Amino acid sequence: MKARVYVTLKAGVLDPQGQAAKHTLGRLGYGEVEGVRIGKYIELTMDETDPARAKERAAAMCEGLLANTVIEDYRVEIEPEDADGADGAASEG
Amino acid sequence: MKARVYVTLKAGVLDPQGQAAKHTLGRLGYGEVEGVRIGKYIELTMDETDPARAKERAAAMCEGLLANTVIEDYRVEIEPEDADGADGAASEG
Amino acid sequence: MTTTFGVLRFPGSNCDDDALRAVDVVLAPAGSRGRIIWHKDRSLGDVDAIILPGGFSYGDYLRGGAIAAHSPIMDAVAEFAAGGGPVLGICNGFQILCERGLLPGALIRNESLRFECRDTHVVTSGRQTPFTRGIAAGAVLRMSIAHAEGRYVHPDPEALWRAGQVVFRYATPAGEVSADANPNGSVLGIAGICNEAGNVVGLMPHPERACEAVLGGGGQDGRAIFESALAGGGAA
Amino acid sequence: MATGKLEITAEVASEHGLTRDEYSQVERALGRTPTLCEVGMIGVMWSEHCSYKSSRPHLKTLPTRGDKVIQGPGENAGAVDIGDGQAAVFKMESHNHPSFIEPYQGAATGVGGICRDVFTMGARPVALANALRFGALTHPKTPHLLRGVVAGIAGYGNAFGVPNVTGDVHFSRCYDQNILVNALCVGIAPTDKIFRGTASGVGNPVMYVGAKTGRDGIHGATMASAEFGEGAEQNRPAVQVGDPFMEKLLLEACLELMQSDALVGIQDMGAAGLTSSSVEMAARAGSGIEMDLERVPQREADMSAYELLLSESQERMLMVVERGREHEARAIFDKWDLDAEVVGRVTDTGRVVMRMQGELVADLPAELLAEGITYERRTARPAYIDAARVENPAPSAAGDAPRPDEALVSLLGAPNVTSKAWVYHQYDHNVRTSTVLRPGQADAGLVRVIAPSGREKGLGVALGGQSRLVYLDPYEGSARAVAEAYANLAAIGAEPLAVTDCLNFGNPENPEIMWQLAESVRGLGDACRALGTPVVSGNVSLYNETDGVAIYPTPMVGMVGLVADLRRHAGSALPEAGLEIAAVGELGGSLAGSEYQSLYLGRACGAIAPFAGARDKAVMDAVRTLVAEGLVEVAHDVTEGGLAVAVAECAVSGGAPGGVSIDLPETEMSDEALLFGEAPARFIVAYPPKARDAVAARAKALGAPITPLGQCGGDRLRVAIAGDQRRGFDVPVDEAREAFFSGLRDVTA
Ligand SMILES: Nc1ncnc2c1ncn2[C@@H]1O[C@H](COP(=O)(O)OP(=O)(O)O)[C@@H](O)[C@H]1O
Ligand SMILES: [Mg+2]
Repeated sequence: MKARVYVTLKAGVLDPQGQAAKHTLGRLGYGEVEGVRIGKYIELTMDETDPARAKERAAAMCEGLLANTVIEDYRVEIEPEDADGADGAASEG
Repeated sequence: MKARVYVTLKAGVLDPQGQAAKHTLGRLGYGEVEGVRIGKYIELTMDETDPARAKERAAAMCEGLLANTVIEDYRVEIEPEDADGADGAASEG
Repeated sequence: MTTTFGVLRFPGSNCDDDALRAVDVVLAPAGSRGRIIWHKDRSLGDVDAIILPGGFSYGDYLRGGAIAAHSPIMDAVAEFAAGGGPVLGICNGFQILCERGLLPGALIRNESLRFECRDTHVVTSGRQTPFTRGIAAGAVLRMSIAHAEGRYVHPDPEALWRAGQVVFRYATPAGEVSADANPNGSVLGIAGICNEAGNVVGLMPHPERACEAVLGGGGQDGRAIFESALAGGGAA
Repeated sequence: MATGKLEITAEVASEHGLTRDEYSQVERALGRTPTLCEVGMIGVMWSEHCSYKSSRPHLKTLPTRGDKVIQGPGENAGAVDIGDGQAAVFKMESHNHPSFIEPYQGAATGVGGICRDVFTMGARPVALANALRFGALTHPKTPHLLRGVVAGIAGYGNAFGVPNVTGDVHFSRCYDQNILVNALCVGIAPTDKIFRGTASGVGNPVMYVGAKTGRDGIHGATMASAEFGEGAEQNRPAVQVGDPFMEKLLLEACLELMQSDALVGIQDMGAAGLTSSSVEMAARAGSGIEMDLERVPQREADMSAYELLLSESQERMLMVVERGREHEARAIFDKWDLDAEVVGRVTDTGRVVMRMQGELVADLPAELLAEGITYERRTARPAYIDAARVENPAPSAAGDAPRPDEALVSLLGAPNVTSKAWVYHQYDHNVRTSTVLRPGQADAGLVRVIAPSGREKGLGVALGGQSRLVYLDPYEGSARAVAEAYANLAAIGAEPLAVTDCLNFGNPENPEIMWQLAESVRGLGDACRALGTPVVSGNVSLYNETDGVAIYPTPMVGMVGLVADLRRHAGSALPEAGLEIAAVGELGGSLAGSEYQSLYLGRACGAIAPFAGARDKAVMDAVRTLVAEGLVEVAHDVTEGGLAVAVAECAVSGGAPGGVSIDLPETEMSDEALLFGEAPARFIVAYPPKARDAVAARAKALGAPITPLGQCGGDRLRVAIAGDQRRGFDVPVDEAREAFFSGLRDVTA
């Protein structure tokens, strides 16, 4: 079973990396970009078949290690079993 | 319009961060974790109303700046307009 | 009477030997001793104070200090701190203490997004801690920083200030806190803080790099921080 | 790729970089058709990068012996005796091609590789340096490459925990499509505990330690041996990702294991990974190695024997341990949470034998692989050399000379002169609390070394190399590179000991490039002999060209030296006021190949000032002695921008306000050449007024011309010639400082 974890900076916390990216995108001609927030995207492969349990465990991992809840929020999604493989690492434009 | 960008290491590329996280999760009692891959999750707020165009532009930004296409793949999703706000930064367990 | 510092060694620490040298060699004439404590140990042994040194514990992967904060030895550190024992976190050590929740707030990427290695000056708030006992309020110390994630953030920095938990702020050589003197964008120019009780202190600049005159003109202002703990430990 | 039953033909061999002729040699030597694994192994081992097939005949002419030399070329790094039972172990290596493709990871893994070469020898790394060459600042790729490379060096070196104490960064159009990233590492080892990469003792186990093997950088060595063409940036799978954390663990574990006598030999897996490490270890010992590849720790599923043999995954080591003592090694690696597996054993067959699940996949003579092949490549003197020999290389010969004050300020902000603070502030230069002179403080880096007795001494690290000079005159230009490194050490007061070098050139199959290489090595060798600094290690990087356009020939020289008494050293920054300033060595220099010429003429031409051997050595040694005897407090060698810029650099890098007031004597040369000309063995020194006579007398006694110039103080840079202020300049220090510290602002903002 796969879990996808999204770790984002809390609303009020500064995101210098996002700001810098926005600035550079503007310079590169992407003036339509009004905001950039950069977070983490974590893929967990788990030996677990119960989606509810997997989600609960992944959330615990976030609380315990993967996110710093002082400054970050997180969100966990469990990948539907059948979708396995459909979502490889292929790049897509 | 909002775009969500997922930047992941290409298959086979070493992920020292993911390795360290996996090792630590194992030590912390999450033995069910078989693999951890860490990438980036980027939220772009764009002044653009056409989803197809937004997706195309976001992909171009990935090629040009947001992803290092030598070692990373990326995927762009356009957030459905009506979903706005429903998917804030709230943490969820 | 000697004071013994325990210097933690995590995998990837790289200022562990430097901190050890400061307390075990440079300040030995003042009655200071030091020894290394391994991250897999569960007890600190017989020490008077703890130093969490700088470096890159676990490569600083995920977030600086995040993984080390969960090392076996950290339970003993938390217990030592709860009992009022003096704990000093330098740079990565400061990050570890924040990640562990022994100090409030967090340290994020520098405003410049670059690693910065340079001399800085910090002005002392006057908060009495085991590591600032010998340093007067308003005193300016020159110490170098070397970090990529040293920007201190806190949900309510003013409250932290009012609570007297701000120990050092980046300043000009004359002691003026200013944006120009702030090397990383820390809120309120915060370079070092302590817990409510004052026995746990974390700072980004490296006092152990400012203990010997021969080293690159780095000065010797860092000594005062270790010496304070000596006096506190009953040596002197 | 590694499909079992691919038929091996000359075409397959050519995909592995072997020419038809080379492939027939292989067939003849083996008396049979090689397997795919064997072709892969021979392909990488016979690549330019691993075999030195074009450069070897020339490298052989370099002086490599000396009373201080403990280990010359041929091992992972060179070693020299620094007294007290200690050795300085050092080497410089290039990571040019990977850094162009992926600047961050390319540079990072370059640092990782050179550090491994050093600690493999049993030395703890104590200092890093790097020489970087980028295209023109105005080239669209330059900012991205500069940022990536610097961040990569910082990302690896800072985390690994070695101070970066010196370096140089140049920009030139000739590097637009081929940047150079050369990294140097120095370590300290006990002289009686230097380890070598030998596989001896039949039956001894061969152990693999460190990171697991993945499909990284397969064919990296062949890539480093091929010219770029259109589409090189598509060459992606060859990029490796570095893990400095893993390397730090490896360092500590290896050094711990080296305390015991269980370790027989050890070798890092660099280019061509498992193949080159096993072949080299067997060849050095004249033994053989047998391996069971399935035992190799693997990061990815279903890796083939071919992939395991050719992977260039980073942070891995191969070692031979005393039989029966594997558990001692394992215990140490366990402690550091590292993988350590027995993957094979030492034999006496002289062959490298590889099996996968019992099936034989390669069986080759170690000698055949290690010796590789050698070419006596044809050389031809390029026509441009004579064409560039113009009578008068001064910009004024082609038009009006710029005003000296304007020239000074422009030069201070020129990319090759301007402060590189933006670069070195990203490097940790103080970790290990031993850095005595950091970047920006002096011509060379200086770190403290503590002898077992507790005595403190200093180890200096310096670089030299200006490709414009080498382009104009490969022989003299290369000699100048050696002299520059020597002068840099002299200026801090260090006694130069030995050299490492990185030879960066274009395609050696082009006879004109080959001529540059041959002349360059001849120049390096002669200068090293004249200066008494043997070459103990180095690296060659060829094929630095794109679409037939080669870089300027760029031999980079690294040198280490000893400061016997750590209290006696000098930096280049002038204090606020009070010191007198003098020039040691002749005044002025040539404008050929100078920064001034480049700025105002836009090209390099003329005959460069040659290295004068014994005469220049005497001057440089004199400066070292003046510093070591505590007679002068400041010393700085004159390089890009000449005397005027050297004085200004001393002034602006010191305490404010930083003014100087100088009067140059009338000479036979033009004012341009006096102020901005360049030549070896020229220094600015400063001393307290009371030392004036002692300094002058000592310099003369040591055979060095000395000319008092003036003193520091005030807030202007004032230079007059023969008392005439209009022939010199009078510039506010603040203006000069602003120019000096802002030259990279546009690309780094
Ligand atoms: N230009 C050179 N000058 C002196 N020695 C050199 C030079 N180039 C290579 N060597 C020596 O040849 C040996 C092989 O070098 P190299 O292939 O770079 O080693 P590694 O496999 O560790 O990368 C080393 O001992 C190195 O010091
Ligand atoms: Mg090597």
